[in-house]
Amino acid sequence: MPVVNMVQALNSALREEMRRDPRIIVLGEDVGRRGGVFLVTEGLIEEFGPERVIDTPLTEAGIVGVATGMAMYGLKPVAEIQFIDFIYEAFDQIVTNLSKIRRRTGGMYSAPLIVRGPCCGGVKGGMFHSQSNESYFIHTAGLIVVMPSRPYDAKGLLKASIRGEDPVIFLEPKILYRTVKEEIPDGDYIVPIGESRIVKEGSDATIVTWGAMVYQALETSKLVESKHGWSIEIIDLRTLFPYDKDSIIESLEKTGRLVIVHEAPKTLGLGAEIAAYIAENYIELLKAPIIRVAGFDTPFPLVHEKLYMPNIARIYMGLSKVMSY
Amino acid sequence: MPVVNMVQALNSALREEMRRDPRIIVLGEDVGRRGGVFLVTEGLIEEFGPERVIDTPLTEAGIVGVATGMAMYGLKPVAEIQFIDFIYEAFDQIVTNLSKIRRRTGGMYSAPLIVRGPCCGGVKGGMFHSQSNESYFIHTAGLIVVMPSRPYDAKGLLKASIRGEDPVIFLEPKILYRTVKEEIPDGDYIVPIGESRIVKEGSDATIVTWGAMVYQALETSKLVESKHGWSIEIIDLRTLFPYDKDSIIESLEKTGRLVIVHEAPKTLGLGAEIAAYIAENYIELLKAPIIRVAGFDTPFPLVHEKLYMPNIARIYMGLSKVMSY
Amino acid sequence: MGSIFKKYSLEDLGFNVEEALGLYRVIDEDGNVVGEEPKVSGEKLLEMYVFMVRARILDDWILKLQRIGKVAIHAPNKGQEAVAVGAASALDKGDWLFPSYRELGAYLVRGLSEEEILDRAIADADDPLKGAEFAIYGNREYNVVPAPVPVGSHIPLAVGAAMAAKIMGHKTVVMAIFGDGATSRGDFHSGLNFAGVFKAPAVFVIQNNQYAISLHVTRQTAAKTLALKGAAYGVPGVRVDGNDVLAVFSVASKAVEKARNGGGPTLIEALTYRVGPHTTADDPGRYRSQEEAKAFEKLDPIDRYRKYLINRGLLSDSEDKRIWGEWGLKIEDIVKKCYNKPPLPAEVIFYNVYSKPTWNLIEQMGELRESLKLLEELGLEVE
Amino acid sequence: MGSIFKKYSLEDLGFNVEEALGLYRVIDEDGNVVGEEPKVSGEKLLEMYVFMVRARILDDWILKLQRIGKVAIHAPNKGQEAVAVGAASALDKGDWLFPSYRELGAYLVRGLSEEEILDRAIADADDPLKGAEFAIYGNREYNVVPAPVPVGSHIPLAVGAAMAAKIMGHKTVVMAIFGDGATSRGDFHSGLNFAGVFKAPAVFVIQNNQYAISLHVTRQTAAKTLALKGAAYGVPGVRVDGNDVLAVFSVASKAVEKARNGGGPTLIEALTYRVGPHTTADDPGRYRSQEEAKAFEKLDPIDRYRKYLINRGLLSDSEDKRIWGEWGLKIEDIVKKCYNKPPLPAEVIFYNVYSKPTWNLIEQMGELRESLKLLEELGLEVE
Ligand SMILES: Cc1ncc(C[n+]2csc(CCOP(=O)(O)OP(=O)(O)O)c2C)c(N)n1
Ligand SMILES: Cc1ncc(C[n+]2csc(CCOP(=O)(O)OP(=O)(O)O)c2C)c(N)n1
Ligand SMILES: [Mg+2]
Ligand SMILES: [Mg+2]
Repeated sequence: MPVVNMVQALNSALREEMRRDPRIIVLGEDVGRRGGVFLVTEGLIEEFGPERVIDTPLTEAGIVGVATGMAMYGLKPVAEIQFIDFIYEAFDQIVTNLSKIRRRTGGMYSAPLIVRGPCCGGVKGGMFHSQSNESYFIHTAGLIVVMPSRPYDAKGLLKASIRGEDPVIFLEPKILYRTVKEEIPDGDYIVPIGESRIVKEGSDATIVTWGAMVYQALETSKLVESKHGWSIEIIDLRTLFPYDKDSIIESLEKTGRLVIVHEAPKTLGLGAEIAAYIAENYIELLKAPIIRVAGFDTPFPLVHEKLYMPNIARIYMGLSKVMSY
Repeated sequence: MPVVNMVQALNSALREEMRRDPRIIVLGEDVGRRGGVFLVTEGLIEEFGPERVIDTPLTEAGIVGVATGMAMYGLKPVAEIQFIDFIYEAFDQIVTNLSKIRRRTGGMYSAPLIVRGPCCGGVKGGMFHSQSNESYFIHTAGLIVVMPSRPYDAKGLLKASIRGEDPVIFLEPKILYRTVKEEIPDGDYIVPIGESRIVKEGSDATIVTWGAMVYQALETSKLVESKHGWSIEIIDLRTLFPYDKDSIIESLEKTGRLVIVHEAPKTLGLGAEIAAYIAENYIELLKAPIIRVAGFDTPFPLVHEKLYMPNIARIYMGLSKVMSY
Repeated sequence: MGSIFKKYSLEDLGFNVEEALGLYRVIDEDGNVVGEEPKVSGEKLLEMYVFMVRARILDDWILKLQRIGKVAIHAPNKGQEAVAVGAASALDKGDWLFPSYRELGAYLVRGLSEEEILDRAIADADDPLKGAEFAIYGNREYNVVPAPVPVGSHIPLAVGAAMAAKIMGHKTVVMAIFGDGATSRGDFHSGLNFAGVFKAPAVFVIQNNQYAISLHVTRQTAAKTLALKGAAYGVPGVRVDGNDVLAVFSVASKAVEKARNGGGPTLIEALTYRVGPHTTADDPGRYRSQEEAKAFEKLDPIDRYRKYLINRGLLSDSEDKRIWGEWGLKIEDIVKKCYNKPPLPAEVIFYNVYSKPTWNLIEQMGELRESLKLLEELGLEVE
Repeated sequence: MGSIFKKYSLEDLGFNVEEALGLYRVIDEDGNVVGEEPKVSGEKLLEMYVFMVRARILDDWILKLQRIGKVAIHAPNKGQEAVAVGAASALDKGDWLFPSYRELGAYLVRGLSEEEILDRAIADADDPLKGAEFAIYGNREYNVVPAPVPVGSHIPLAVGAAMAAKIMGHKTVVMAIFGDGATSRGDFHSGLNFAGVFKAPAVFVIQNNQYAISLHVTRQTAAKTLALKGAAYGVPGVRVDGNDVLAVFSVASKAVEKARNGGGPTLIEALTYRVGPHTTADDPGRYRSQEEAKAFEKLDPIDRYRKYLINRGLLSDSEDKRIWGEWGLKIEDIVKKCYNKPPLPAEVIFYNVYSKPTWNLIEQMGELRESLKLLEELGLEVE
């Protein structure tokens, strides 16, 4: 089994799927000879040609709108948004067409395509190369939202997304593109949409998180384990919508304490929904308040991003609150 | 004091403010001689002329983007989006410029303008004339979000918005435009941003709501009062961001039971944030789970909209859950 | 010394500016031939007439149904039938149409029946779109894609479909119809630009009825003509008299043929006039004069085409009466039938959101059912 | 019978197609005069040269600082100085500039100092934008509005500012500069359209360096020239040699004057070439040939302008050396000064989100402070 990083894992997912099914095409800004600015599509144009690997003009609305039309006609496009922070021009296409095409045509048409792009902070990308904007998509009925945290999941989830029948917003934490490497199976496998992963078992408190924050959570769990002997369970959601509520409930049945950690701004970040869901349906499981450790409610800053994003200190503070309640 | 409906209240707010300050202008589709499709801007072009009441081409991105530039230069635009469901083309302008202009220019520039438009359901408007999309704006740092439920507040909040220093998304439940009439002061007054209103005092459970749902909550409270003797307190948030958390906490200190009612889809509706905030900071006040009664997580339907939106039965169910816990 | 940068002149443009500025016509207001007639059978010519008549009658009925509250809203088609029928008649069966909301004639040409259009307008139990949205028509069986209400948002979809057809090696041509107002939206810009760059087999028809609700087209854009907008995308623009069904049909047919043969997209501006209100919720008296509307009402495309057909001996007065009478009765019967159909069930709210309902939707369906039961128990009605 | 619909011909266009297709030049690659020289003093002519030199030196320094990790990212300006300097030099002090991210020369012309530009590049304690964003420059004092990173999103802002100036009765002209890639975005479409309809006193300068990262402009659009896109908006387009600072200055000056006198907007396409990579994160070897880049490198706008100035006797070799030498030293000193400035405090995260911090921000500032204390207690560093 080869050791790969996330870029390579995504690239091999695309390549294998494109070999499997000629309807799968890739489009976006600079995805051709440039291979995408992070090289996720590297080498694809050489293998599949410019009809299936399409360098588009500079308009995200055009990319998503045109890809939606392609999917309605019968192709299976994987559209790249160069940085997910640039997706807003496409928001009308996403809300009006992509997410609603099945419903608004009475099921006659669907547009099961993938919109993927690098997200989240940690690379000193500043305000418009660092955003975690999953909430906008989770709040929009009709969309699946996915965010892998490791190469294995990246490949398996992208394949599952491509083979699914619904539109998927596929968010890739760019800081993990080359920093995490692991062995993954060479050939075909799938990580099912909607299933979380227990990163680490524990019995005192549950951290629900996703993306690069999985690693911050892990690091913090080691700190508090050594410092206080607290045993922390960590759940990597992987699919942000529909999220795997059962795994959270199961864990809470054990721990009774919940900390949700995400990079997105706190107010109406997905943490809000999870907390509300638990407070609505499983409040009796709780031994403590539900704590959210999240990006602050500000534009993403160029300077001090590691203080803006949840870090070991802030997650520690969150865990302390639920453990000391 | 004249008896007016919400359209008249908004119209008089605009007229009075435009008389007061020549920097205030109005722009949008059909806001001129047509007076807007709901007549909120009726008569303004006759009084203030086409330089201050501007019929724009059909592009919401243009309306918001241009208005933002106007505000940066020194005007005070009130931009109308014909139906708030059409705002998505402007989403890049809202997220990238309007909400961030102050931060991203280090405070050198600001764009304190109002983007207003009819929202929400109840008039058989179907998928694209009925949306309650406040979550997208509440999750976007830098914006104020307002939704009045009666003529008095509509006028006072619009004036406060116009006189404020931050951009405001001003959402007007179109079903209330002509259905609610009341006496309001003829001249100048303000309803401050960020302050909720106690619609009805009560001691057993608190309903937090806004917009047209205030009336559904009221009706339901009467039903349960007569049927079960439950005493329901109803809070109309009025400002959705920053929402008046203190009034909610104060009420919960009394009732210990919280039901949040809104038209927006449940998942990541503002109800999620309020529930999460309480579950994070005031869980000890709760005698029961926090129940959300909300629009379903589907596109807004043309048929059966009164079943899609919270109605007396569904609010009753929510109250029963908190009262019987 | 010459520059490394190329200079161009009008000849290099690859774009016939005259066509974008001029006005293509085949018959004048009196039905006299003033341009080249399309080479099609008399049958086809008559068929187009009947489609226009059917569209007019149906439009009238939907208006009536709206007035009595049976239909939520309607965007009248009157006076614009030539654009819809002329353009759609240029397509083959396998081609795709992305219409807007004001083209009853085009839906009929493509094969949609009056009955399904009425089912849609009423959103009754047989509504093919399951009560999703009002005043929007389409059917996959006839490759007519229901439009999104946000004006112009379907343009990139049409371009995407056309590009897909090309990539998949199909000979399909895709046509999009939209209004003058839609040309201001970003979607027009991105759609036309993709079409130009990728030589998509697409035909764009601007139904320039001179108004976007209250805004006259001269305030919509300072461009001399809308066809000229093609120049911004390397897409040839052609301006045509939109009340002349033969002109529209001819220009559209050429564009379709060109697209089918790999010649790339065409932008057609069809000049017409919205004789009625924008929708049944509008009051044009607020923003335009009676006289203006009157002047254009005289240009009725059906009258004009009738004169031509009679001149050519393809139609007689009595035959004409028969057509109106027969279709009048037929459609009245269909209206009566649809009027009494039952409503859609409440569960349609949850239809087609995803390929399979997600867990939150299943929970919420439960809530809906419980609420229906409770309403019954309480003896309350909310609808 | 004639039609009620007007026909137009080229003469009615109100738009000089030749200008949009041609190539305005004043000096050729060897500095010879091939067009009409602008009527300005020798001093002004020399000043423009110095601005180009300063921009080049500063660009080099920022590149170096980026390589050693002191600057997050940089978009090289090399070879494009004539567009920025020529265009900005056409503005008056009270005019507004909405630049993009690749116009160091324009910022300098407007009055920004090298020091504040470096403070910005480094985001040090004196950064006027308080660490908000990288590689973006501006200062209200000089009416230079910091650009949004999403390409082209500033175009409607510029149009709005121009419309506001007109409404308020000011004589301000607003200029927006953006790349060839930006012309594909919806914001170009809406901005230009508003400008055309409302005759905004705006000047649009497309810095057509032929690439949007890896995409050549011929794949960005099928339009023959970008200037031609003005036709879609009734905005006259002028195509100019962007490596000829006098040509850019002349065309921009005329456009500014026209706008100031109520003549409405102009779209200027300035042809140039991005000699370096897109940004310091790019590798152009992946998508274009060495030869192509080499050919264009020879067209260096500074060399070309130097030849002209020497020809005209406005500059000597020794004077030229002095300029480079002096500015080289000056800027080096400023770099050293900025290099050692302290960083911004952590609280800047919360600056300027609202006019006054909302309650959630106040809570979160508390969380930040607590976390800083905890980090110290734990002896941990996260940055
Ligand atoms: C994006 C968007 N903004 C606003 C509206 C409201 N609206 C509906 S139709 C219309 C005018 C459309 O004009 P045009 O494109 O010329 O088509 P016509 O109605 O004349 O056929 C407007 C503004 C809309 N549907 N979509
Ligand atoms: C909306 C948006 N999409 C994508 C990007 C990423 N990006 C940064 S610069 C660039 C190319 C811009 O090309 P052009 O407008 O020609 O300007 P140039 O860089 O050549 O000066 C792209 C795609 C962006 N900044 N904004
Ligand atoms: Mg129209
Ligand atoms: Mg460029």
